[in-house]
Amino acid sequence: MPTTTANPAYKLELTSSPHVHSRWSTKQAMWFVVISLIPSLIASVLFYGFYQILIVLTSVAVCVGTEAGVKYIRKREITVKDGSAVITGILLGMVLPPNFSLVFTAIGAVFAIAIGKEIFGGLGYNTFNPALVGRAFLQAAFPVAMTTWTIPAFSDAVSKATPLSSLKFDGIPAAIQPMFFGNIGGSIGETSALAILIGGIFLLVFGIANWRIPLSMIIGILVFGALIWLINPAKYPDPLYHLFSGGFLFGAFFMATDWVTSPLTGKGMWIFGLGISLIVVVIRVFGGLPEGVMYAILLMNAVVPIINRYTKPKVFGETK
Amino acid sequence: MALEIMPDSENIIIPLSQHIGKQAKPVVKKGDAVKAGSVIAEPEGFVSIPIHSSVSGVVQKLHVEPNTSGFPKESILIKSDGKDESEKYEPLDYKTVTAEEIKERVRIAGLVGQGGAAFPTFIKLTPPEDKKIEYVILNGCECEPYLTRDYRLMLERPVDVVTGLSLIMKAVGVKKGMIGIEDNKPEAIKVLREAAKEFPEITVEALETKYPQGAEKMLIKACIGREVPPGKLPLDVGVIVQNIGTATAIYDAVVKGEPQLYAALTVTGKGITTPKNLFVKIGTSIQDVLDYCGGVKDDAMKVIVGGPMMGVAQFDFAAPVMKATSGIVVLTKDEVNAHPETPCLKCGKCIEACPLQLIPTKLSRYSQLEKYAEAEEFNITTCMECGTCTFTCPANIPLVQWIRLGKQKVNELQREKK
Amino acid sequence: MKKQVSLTKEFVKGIWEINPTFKQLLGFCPTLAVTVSAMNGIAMALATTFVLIFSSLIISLIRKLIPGQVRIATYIVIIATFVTIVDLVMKAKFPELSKSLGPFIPLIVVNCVILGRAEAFASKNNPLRSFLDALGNGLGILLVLTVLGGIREILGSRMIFGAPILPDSFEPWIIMILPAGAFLTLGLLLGFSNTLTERKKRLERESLLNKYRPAKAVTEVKEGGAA
Amino acid sequence: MNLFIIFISAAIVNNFVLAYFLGICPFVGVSNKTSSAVSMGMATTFVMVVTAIVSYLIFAFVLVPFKLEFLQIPSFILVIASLVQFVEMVIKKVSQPLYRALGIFLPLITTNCAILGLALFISMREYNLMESVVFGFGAGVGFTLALTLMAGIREELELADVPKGFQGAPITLIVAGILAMAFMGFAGII
Amino acid sequence: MDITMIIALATMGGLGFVFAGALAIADKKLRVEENPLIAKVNELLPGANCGGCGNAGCYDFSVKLVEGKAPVNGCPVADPDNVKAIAMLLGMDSEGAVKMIPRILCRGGNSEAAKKLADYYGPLSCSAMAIVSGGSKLCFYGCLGGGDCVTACPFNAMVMNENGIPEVIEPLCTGCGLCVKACPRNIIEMHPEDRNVFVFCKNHDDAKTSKSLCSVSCLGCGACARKSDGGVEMQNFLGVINYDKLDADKIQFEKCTTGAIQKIDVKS
Amino acid sequence: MKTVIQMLVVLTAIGLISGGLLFQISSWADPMIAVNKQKATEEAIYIVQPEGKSYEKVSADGFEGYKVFGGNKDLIGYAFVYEGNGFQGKIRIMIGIQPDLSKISFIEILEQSETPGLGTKVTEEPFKNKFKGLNSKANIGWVKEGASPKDNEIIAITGATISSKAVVAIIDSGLKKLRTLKEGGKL
Repeated sequence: MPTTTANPAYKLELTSSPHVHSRWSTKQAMWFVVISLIPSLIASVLFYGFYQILIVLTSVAVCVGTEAGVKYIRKREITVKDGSAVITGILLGMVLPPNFSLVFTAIGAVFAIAIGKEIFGGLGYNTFNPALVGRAFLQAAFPVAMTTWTIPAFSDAVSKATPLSSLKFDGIPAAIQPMFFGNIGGSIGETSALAILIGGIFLLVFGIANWRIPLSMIIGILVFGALIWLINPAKYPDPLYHLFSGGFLFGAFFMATDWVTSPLTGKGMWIFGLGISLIVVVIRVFGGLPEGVMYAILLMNAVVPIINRYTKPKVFGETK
Repeated sequence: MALEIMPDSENIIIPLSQHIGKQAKPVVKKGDAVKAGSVIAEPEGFVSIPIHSSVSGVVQKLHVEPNTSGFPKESILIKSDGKDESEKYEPLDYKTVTAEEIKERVRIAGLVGQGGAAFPTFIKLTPPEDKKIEYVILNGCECEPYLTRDYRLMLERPVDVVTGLSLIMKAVGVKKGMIGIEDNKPEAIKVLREAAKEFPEITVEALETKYPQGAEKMLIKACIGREVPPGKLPLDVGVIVQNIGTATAIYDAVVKGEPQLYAALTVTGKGITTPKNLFVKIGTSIQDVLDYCGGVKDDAMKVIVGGPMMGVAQFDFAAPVMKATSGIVVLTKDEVNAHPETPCLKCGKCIEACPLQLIPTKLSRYSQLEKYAEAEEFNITTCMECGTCTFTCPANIPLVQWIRLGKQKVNELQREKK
Repeated sequence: MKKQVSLTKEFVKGIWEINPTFKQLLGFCPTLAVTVSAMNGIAMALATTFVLIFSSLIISLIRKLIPGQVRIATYIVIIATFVTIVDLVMKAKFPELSKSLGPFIPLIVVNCVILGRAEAFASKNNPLRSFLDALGNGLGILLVLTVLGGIREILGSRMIFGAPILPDSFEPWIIMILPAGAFLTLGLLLGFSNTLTERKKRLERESLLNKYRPAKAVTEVKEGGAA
Repeated sequence: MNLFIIFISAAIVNNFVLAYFLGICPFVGVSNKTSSAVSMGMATTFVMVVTAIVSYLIFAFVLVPFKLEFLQIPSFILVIASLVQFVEMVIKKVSQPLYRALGIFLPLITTNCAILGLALFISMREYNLMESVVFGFGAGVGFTLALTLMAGIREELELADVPKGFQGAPITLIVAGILAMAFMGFAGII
Repeated sequence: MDITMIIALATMGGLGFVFAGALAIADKKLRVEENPLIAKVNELLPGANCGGCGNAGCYDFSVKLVEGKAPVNGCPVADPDNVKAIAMLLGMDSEGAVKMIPRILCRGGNSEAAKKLADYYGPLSCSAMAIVSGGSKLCFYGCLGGGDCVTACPFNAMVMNENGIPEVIEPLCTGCGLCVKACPRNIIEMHPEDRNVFVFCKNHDDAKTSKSLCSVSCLGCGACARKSDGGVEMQNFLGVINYDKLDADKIQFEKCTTGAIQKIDVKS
Repeated sequence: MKTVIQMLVVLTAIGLISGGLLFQISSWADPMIAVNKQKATEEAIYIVQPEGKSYEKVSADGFEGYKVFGGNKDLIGYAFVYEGNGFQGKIRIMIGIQPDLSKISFIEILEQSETPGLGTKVTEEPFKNKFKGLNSKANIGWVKEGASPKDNEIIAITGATISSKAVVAIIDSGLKKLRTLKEGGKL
């Protein structure tokens, strides 16, 4: 075999085809998600004060630290720069109640990253949304602290309770309008529907979140909510109440759309979104808990492998 | 960039295997004088074709030489004498020629498909008896981005293209011919419609512009709405697909009596000094072609034979241009735009992108973990390696490479089972 | 065929080497269910050990009388009898404990550890060995249940054996005494124990590698640089 | 309505695997392939329904009238074991395809504590025959549900980079833990 | 005697009787015959289910053994004592149960073999490299250094050394041969443990070419073959050892300029 | 045939031995278990009626309760067990009440399966103490933390509202039942 034609002016690369790539990278997408969360963060500061920033920062710092630590122990490349731990940190921080204890936040963050993500092999392999795993852990570990709410800054309300818990336990519904702007009790990030929509639409426009998931969830909650409401309008909340209260919108735009833990195919995403809505309505209406978005998403996360299996697209030209 | 003819190089390397199938058997020895068009290797077996010398000169030696496939192949080295003497077959009139004559001419002229796979054309023109063929479709969509040689061929030789198609239709005995062209080439559509007036049974279809519209299966879907089932050929849905380059080559072989001596190719990319469309003598080294185009710029990062999506990256520029070579692309770092590989986030973009509706991310992971049974279950062998998934993948996973490996292993396992 | 191992070894192996929970992956149900506190774990382990020892002994004694086809049935009846005895005795003498272990005492019957040891060991070995094996395995169970119960009790209710050991400022992690906490704790313990085993194996391999580098060339070789 | 509540409670809210820790061994053992998980789940459901009927009959018509409650454990387990073995043999004789799909899992079920647990729950909660059947069916469905979900997840995890020591049983338990947390959302529905 | 006691006795005794009876009938009527030998053989096999024997697992192999469809030394992993025991069970002879060891017949590591002008980027797996213009080394016959054999080894008996060439940790090796299958370049071969002469090269290029590719390749000069009486034959520029005729003393190892043919020190 | 006989004999024998053995053990244990049960009930009665010295079982319409007497055999109240659904399962409560049913003396949770650490707070003294002396002339009720309760209301536990509610509801319906019985003169 002959020698190579030497040409030292440039160094060539030998790779498999294709030889060109699109502009998008995982890292970019991750930081876009971070940006999309900023409106909600601003809203939370507006309504609950600067302490909330501290919660989010604690959560982010501990998440990043935990990820780096686990990678170090496992002797893997430390990949915190990809932004995924930052997102988990922000998301976790934003689903906690305002003025939550920083120590608990840190415990939740460690759990979210270590058990929710790294134990499955890290980014891309986790079955469940890590931030929600962290929150579910906190909810189960410190239920009292997790259901202690704060009265927002501009509200003249006496009740600290969230719209859903005041409805469930006292039978008093809240008005839609403050729920939309966020001037009402709730978690740090999920209080203002408006801020969530701004961030969510930003994600949709850039194609980072798949539109099918939020859309199917919203359609689902309106339909299932309406069905229940029509049975007894006096007893059950109307569908819009379902839509704007609690963490539904936040979950729809930022939690359920997580690439890793949502289905692969369009059809699967519809099933996923509708399933979440159904579980949310069931838990809210029949369950002992006022809110169920977190559980609904976690449960559907668990179903995703099965959904993927049965929504495998029909291969081109296949007749069946 | 009009097509221009590149002058002969001095040293020509002609590989004995430029097609799918059995390697041809050399019939010349060191010191033999040959003319352009002389047969220097005869076919061996059914799926094989003769090889012609592309220049007049003297045979130097038979040796294993580098090849654009990346793997060295047995080749014949010819030193050009610059006289450019040639041998031709007898020209035939396209109006009176019979189907058998066309097929025989295509066989002895050593034509191969220009779409990339380099399948001997005469076999494609001889479909099995039990398959009823209704259409011949000519692929006027460029197979790959960056390449423009089919476009130039259509613009510059519209009549030859259409006549070539009519010859194919005659050879196969088909009444309907179609040329599918992406709608971003209105010029080509116009001139071909003009040229096709002579042949009422030939229509020109404007197709949506998207990659990989030029892939057989996609083209058939776009033109006549039929889907080729996995593991089947276009023949099974009554279609034969041919490339524009093949049509002109058939025209040359039948009407002009010329065997395939040239490859029409595009030399392009940000890394080349002057991009060109060229007719290059088969056997010319890539180095010579690049030099003819003013050489490679210093920020070049990859030299690819074929298109950027499915071509082969080169490490040895001594490798020669072959019959099915459609382009040489020199890419810079900016164009390659490779990020480091990160884990799959299951974003589903590859699934959305896959023209065959496969699940590339799973296929590649199964292949990587050597779970070939699962890979087979997920139709890994259907993949045509068009590269769209890897192009789209935000995690920059070499999906196609893994899938290609998986396909290879699955095929091996299937053969073992039999 | 099997080489006879020493009696001590027969006893010791059950504690760690073939620990029923960590190595044989058997008997998860009671392990998870009753370990809300260390005390419960110990009680459950003792009850299980009692059944394990006596059923092993009896089975070993009559192993030659039992026809193969009714082997399992016979074992189950023997085990069930002892379990009922434990259940009745506990109800009579320790009503409090019996209440907190709830319905899990009867389920000792289907604890795969007991049937597993009966099938794998007692049916093939003499009573002395069966007794030692059962005792060892019982201690293995005791170890795991105590540790698991201890961890869950400390984190979940700030106490160990009912006595507070963490300061009041420590907010107990309620999840630890819930089912989820049981799964997580056992999963993590199991994972860490496996990781330790893996590590040990890796170190052994490394030392082997250093000891036995592959066959070295006898003839001298000229080492050349790159061409 | 009462029957419906019993069903939902057994299948989801008080899932045998995730809330009562019953049947963990097969849950960890047979959950690595979706297909076998579904078969195992169906076989278990079948055995559960049969067990529910039989143990109800024994308890109500033999043990209680003769004041033999203390024979509960041995008699239940003996009946279950013989029943399962008998069913296995019958299936094997009657239909080979059915045997291949369900039968091979039957021996595993004998020592599944979920079955004995079911029988004991029925006697403890004093269900009547209909309630027992529904309870057995619900518990079976719940078991199948948990098993199938876990199998789906584990098939995905086959492709993941799980730390070596955590592969297999440990990661299964941890996933079960997270699932148990998620199922807590249904608390209070009954 | 208490009436309850009698009922208790009757219940349990009756259940036992009925159960035993049912089982006895079922055993007679529904029995599926299985050769008891299979279970015994299966017990002697290692139970690793590695598939090294080419069957679907140890049990499958033992079925075939009993049916006489598989050779008694077909299991590459079983320890010799057990092989003997199986052979005795089956009334066979356990001939030729010599331990096989994989030998890596390439020494062209990172420091010896020349690189391509273009560097390979992509997955570090030999078979994945091989399909992209054959990896990063110029030699198309030698080790790619991707470590597929190391990954394939179920017993962790292989490592990549610092020079990018795999090594076998012999005490851990069971001779299952999975590394041989994993190598896309076929440079790993199974040899009986006591063979000690090998040509550590697979390059068929002519002397000039192969010399330019790698400093330790076999040039095909034939110096070793000259006085070996057929122990070494030259085939297409490569020395091939014919182990039937080999006499290590007749080979002039010192004449090999690249050290491609060597006698190694084997542990007995 | 020999194996069949062996099978029958062995399994029957094992069954017989098991049955016999268990009978013996159970006839030894049963009285003790009954005593334990008795003791537990007794303890609970004296917890909810601390001044009680003796009691007498009364039953009517399938309802079982106890008349509790003080030191000099005077009726100091009733004690009865009532159960209902809690957050996750059944809750059984022993309720002690004044003879005229005007005030609750005390309560004791006998059985529950509430969320540990949260719902289980209903078994703890601070919660149970809220029922001490609660006006039970009419229905009893509950309010949330922060609100001020009337004399027939208790404050629910934060984070365990549902369990608190359930306990109140169970006691309330038990009281209703008792009242109807009393009015019917059946006690």
